[in-house]
Amino acid sequence: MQELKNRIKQLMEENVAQRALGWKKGEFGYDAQAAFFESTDELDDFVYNGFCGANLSKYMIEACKKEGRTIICLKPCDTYSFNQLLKEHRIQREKAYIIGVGCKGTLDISKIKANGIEGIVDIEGADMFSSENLLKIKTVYGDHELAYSDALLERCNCCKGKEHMIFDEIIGESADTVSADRFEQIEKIEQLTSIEKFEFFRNELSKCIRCNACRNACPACNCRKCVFDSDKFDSAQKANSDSFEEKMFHIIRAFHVAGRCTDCGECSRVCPQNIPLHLFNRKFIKDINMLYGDFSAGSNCEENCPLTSYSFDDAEPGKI
Amino acid sequence: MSNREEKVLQISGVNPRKCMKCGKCSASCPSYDEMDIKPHQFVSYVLNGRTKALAESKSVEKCLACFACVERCPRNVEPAKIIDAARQLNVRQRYGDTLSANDIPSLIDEDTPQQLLVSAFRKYKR
Amino acid sequence: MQRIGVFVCHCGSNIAATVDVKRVALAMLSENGVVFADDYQYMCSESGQLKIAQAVKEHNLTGLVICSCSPRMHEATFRKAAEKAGINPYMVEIANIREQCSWIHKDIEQATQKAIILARAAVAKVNLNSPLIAGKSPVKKRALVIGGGIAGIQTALDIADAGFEVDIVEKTPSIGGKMSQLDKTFPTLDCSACILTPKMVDCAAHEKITIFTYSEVENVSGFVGNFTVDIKKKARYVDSAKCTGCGLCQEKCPSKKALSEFNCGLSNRSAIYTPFAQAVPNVPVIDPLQCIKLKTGKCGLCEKVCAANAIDYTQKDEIITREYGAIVVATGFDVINLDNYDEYAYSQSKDVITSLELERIMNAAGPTKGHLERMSDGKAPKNIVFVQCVGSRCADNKGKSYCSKICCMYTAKHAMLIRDKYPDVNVSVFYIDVRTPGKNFDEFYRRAVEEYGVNYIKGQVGKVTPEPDGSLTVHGVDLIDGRQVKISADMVVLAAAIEPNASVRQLATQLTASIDTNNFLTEAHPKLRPVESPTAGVFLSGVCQGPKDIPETVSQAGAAAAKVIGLLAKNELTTNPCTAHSDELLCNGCSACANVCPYGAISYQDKEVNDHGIRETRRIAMVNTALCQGCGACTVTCPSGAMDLNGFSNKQIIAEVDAICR
Amino acid sequence: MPMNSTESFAPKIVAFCCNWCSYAGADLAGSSRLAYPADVKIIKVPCSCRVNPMFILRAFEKGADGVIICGCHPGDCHYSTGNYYARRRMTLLFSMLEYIGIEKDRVRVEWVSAAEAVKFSETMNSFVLQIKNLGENVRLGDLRCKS
Repeated sequence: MQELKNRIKQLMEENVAQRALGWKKGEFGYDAQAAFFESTDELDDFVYNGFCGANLSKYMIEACKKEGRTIICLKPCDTYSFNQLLKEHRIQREKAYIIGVGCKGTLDISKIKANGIEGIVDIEGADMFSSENLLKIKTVYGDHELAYSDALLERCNCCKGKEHMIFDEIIGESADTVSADRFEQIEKIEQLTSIEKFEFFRNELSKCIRCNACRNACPACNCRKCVFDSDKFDSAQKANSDSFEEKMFHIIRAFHVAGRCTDCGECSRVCPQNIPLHLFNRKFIKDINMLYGDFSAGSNCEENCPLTSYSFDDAEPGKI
Repeated sequence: MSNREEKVLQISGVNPRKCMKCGKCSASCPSYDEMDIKPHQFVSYVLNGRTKALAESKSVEKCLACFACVERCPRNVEPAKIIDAARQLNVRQRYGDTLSANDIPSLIDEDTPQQLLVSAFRKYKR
Repeated sequence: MQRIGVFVCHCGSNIAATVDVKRVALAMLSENGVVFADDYQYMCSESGQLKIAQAVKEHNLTGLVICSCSPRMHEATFRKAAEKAGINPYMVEIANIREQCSWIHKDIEQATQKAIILARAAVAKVNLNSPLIAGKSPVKKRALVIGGGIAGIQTALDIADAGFEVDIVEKTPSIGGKMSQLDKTFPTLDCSACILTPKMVDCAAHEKITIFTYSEVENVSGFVGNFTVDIKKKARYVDSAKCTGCGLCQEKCPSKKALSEFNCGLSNRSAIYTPFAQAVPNVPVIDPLQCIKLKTGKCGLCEKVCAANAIDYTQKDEIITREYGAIVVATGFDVINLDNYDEYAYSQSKDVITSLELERIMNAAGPTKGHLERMSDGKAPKNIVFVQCVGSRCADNKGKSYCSKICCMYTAKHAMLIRDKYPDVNVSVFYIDVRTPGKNFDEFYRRAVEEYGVNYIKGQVGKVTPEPDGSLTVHGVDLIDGRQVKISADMVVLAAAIEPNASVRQLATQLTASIDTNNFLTEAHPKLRPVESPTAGVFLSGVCQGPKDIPETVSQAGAAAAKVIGLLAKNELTTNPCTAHSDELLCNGCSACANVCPYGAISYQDKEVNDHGIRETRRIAMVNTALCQGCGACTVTCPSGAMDLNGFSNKQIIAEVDAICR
Repeated sequence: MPMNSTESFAPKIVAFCCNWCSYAGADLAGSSRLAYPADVKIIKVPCSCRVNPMFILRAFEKGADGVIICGCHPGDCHYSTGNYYARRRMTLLFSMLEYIGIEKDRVRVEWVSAAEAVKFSETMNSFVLQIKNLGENVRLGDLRCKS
């Protein structure tokens, strides 16, 4: 991490960029958050460890409105979102200096807590650039140990790959974290009966409090104004209203990002109610791959989105 | 369509309705004069439910499997595959499956060259 | 707040017999915005329309709902009536209670209920309608014809005769196209040059026509009525204004090894050349790849012999920018490459030729001066075999899936001409089907068989083998006779498939005109709009749209011209106001909408916006309303709802949904 | 849904028809007097590609029991490509609805040309029957809170 920090400092001192976009340590050490570093002094708070799950790509939209260039730290999977934003003209390449940072998987604090670990004071071993696979967790009740690989976010278990799709330089190495099939869960749900599916999703979506965290974190949800906030469809609504709206919101949100979603998993990561929102997006990804050929949004800036293209012999609706 | 016709279509993988009756297969066939049913007629024999006659014809044994008809057919109909399927129909009816595919690996000598195996299958599969 | 009047039509008894029209009118009075409701025998009649006008006046109506027959029937009528009464015509909605209700239901109660719901939905929509004004855009009164073959020539002449300026862009040194290469034409057997060259000369002489030969379209921008086109005039190295067309330069040119394109490579031409004697313009070009002066700097013979001082080795390519109201594509065809058809030995023997090559051989101005000779040894052939459908009607990847349409007829023509001129030559034709739809076509083919004794054999050729003695063995089949046939021939003529000219792909992109899987340009409607491209202002003439013969090409060329004249005759175009528009405060500039727009109507601009006090420059989608046809594909692609469609807005449709489901 | 109630159950069905083919097909069904149930209410759209998934969900939210979208046959679109986009969008949307446990028979896409009056009427008849067999749409109604 020090190497990364030094490099950022150097780049800022050499005036290659005017600021950096990275992660700042939070209150508890496991709640690092996205932050702009406007001067080298501010870099003291810079961190990069397993808790830096936040995908910074979307912040680049803000950065592009600022003067000069911004250093942005992107994990391999974040680069897909960055590309997608580039493709949609939401950000400008020349406004960014991309440091591709190595990643050995990002951590899920709720998985740690699920092991009965409470009152966490400090967690050691979360460093991204160490090869150590052990988390040492200090709590007010004593010390615990947990394998790093056992505390990964679901998205890291079905990681898209170690390659950065776009970068100016790369610091650190990335590790293979794949241990599950990306579509296994989707297939499992598909096997359920109609009623079981409905019960499953009703149960999950009933938890939704319409806090919009998913929308705010999602790099594909980058509309200046969401349709659910505008009067364009007569669909503006306050949080947590009645009825069907949560289903409508999540289906439409998934539909709006279909073919653009890079499966970065931020929606599920930030959901305070732990709704597995990625199950919607991934279903679309699975369908698109099956029906229209493998497509990975953000792997490049050229390929046309499957929903804005077609072929003469596409599948008929409802017949798959 | 009867069972036999379906079987031939299934074995051959041919869609006889693609044929436009141009006769290029018959024009290309080196065994044409030896055959009682000509290559361009194969599809209509299958379509008209006369596969039995096709299977009993001389053509079954006269086709050299040179695939000139397959190569030149402008509609990708592949007549050679039809006649081969008719031939297989005969074989299967006469002998049944004499050898289970699963038994084959145990019968093969380690040192047998692959090429020999392939040509043996070609020659003796009927 | 709208003040809506609802008018329920009885349509005699067509509606009133099954729908309680009075109840429908009454029910509408309690709908939001409705201030007046009435029913009448025939709303579309003079007196019905008068009733509407009166009600508009008396009740100060701002919107109308007519419950009547289908809008496809009388929407235009009621819009006009509204306009007369002083209401914007787009403030009218029709509730279709005849085709969708009274005519298909028997139960009065049920039908009345449904009519009420349909009317309710229309009222809900009108509440959200806003007045729309059809836009106007000026029309540049000049047409561009791309391609100078018979299709382009005919289109240009017809447009020019109507009094409009036309430019022809032709990429070869002369207009004339494929027809100029033909010897005789079916089914009348008149000489192609005799009927074509007068038209070429007419073109050149017409004061309204400007011909750009040796030129290509470089760039197209704009839209119907207002295209701007960059034309690249390739360097000719000959000053067209000075050249007298004496031809001395061609005679003296020492470089004579180039293959003549006009003669299908069967003869040679000089480096400075006109493709053929009757070329229009009769101004040669210098082929820079062959010219000794341009390659080495030495020679300069043509310059020396040119009395008119027309040779200019320093000429450069030139870009001309011109404006047009309409563009006609007439890029024509080429014969397919026969590399995939090895079995016919086209590349192995000089005596296996295509039909177009035979045209040149038979032509008095061709490589053999019109004598039927073998290209290998100059001997007169005694046995000629024609093979039909070479590369046409192929479902494999080697050829084309379509029928090339002209081959059956020109082969009959060739066979007939040969038998007529050389009665001792045996002519056989292998065919799959003989297709002769067309006036006097079948009679023509029958004459070839009955009067001229051409031997038609139903069957295909499997293989052509060149023999050591120079003959060709044709292995074919006679399906009727049920035997294989082997013919020893001296010459084999292949009726090779035709395909759209290769340039059309790029051109289609430049014009945002769509092409099909075979690279033929797509019509706006296959039956009802066959000479228009779906892109407004772009028209199709000739084989670029699909295989066709000369009479058909000429009639299509005339049809395309008529469409162009109809367009250019207008001073202004009224644009459909039901077009898309983007809300600049919501647009993300993501380009998704432009990707799905079939008309290239959406472009992007960096525009300064004021978003509730925040001033910033944003990339914003702009819809060119002259191009937009109002399909709405963009509106659904737009995630933020910035893109919306006039007349079918998101809110309007949702209001209809709500009204129906209420 | 017990069978005997299908008789009395009058479903709410919204049909989106494109202006150029299907709406004209419906007109022809009308002038040919080819009956279909009054439960079907048609909304005219310029093209099937104008149908936003939000319209469909909105209809369900407001109590529709079935939604059907009709457009020109692929290849015949008046706007040349609109129905191709609609086809992809609806394929994905329908798959999603089924995935979250909405009966997939509540939605349908059918290509009906201006000449296919018989097909239009038959389609509507069969769709209404299909919805009647499914019964009232309860899963997309007011069900936010777990029962």
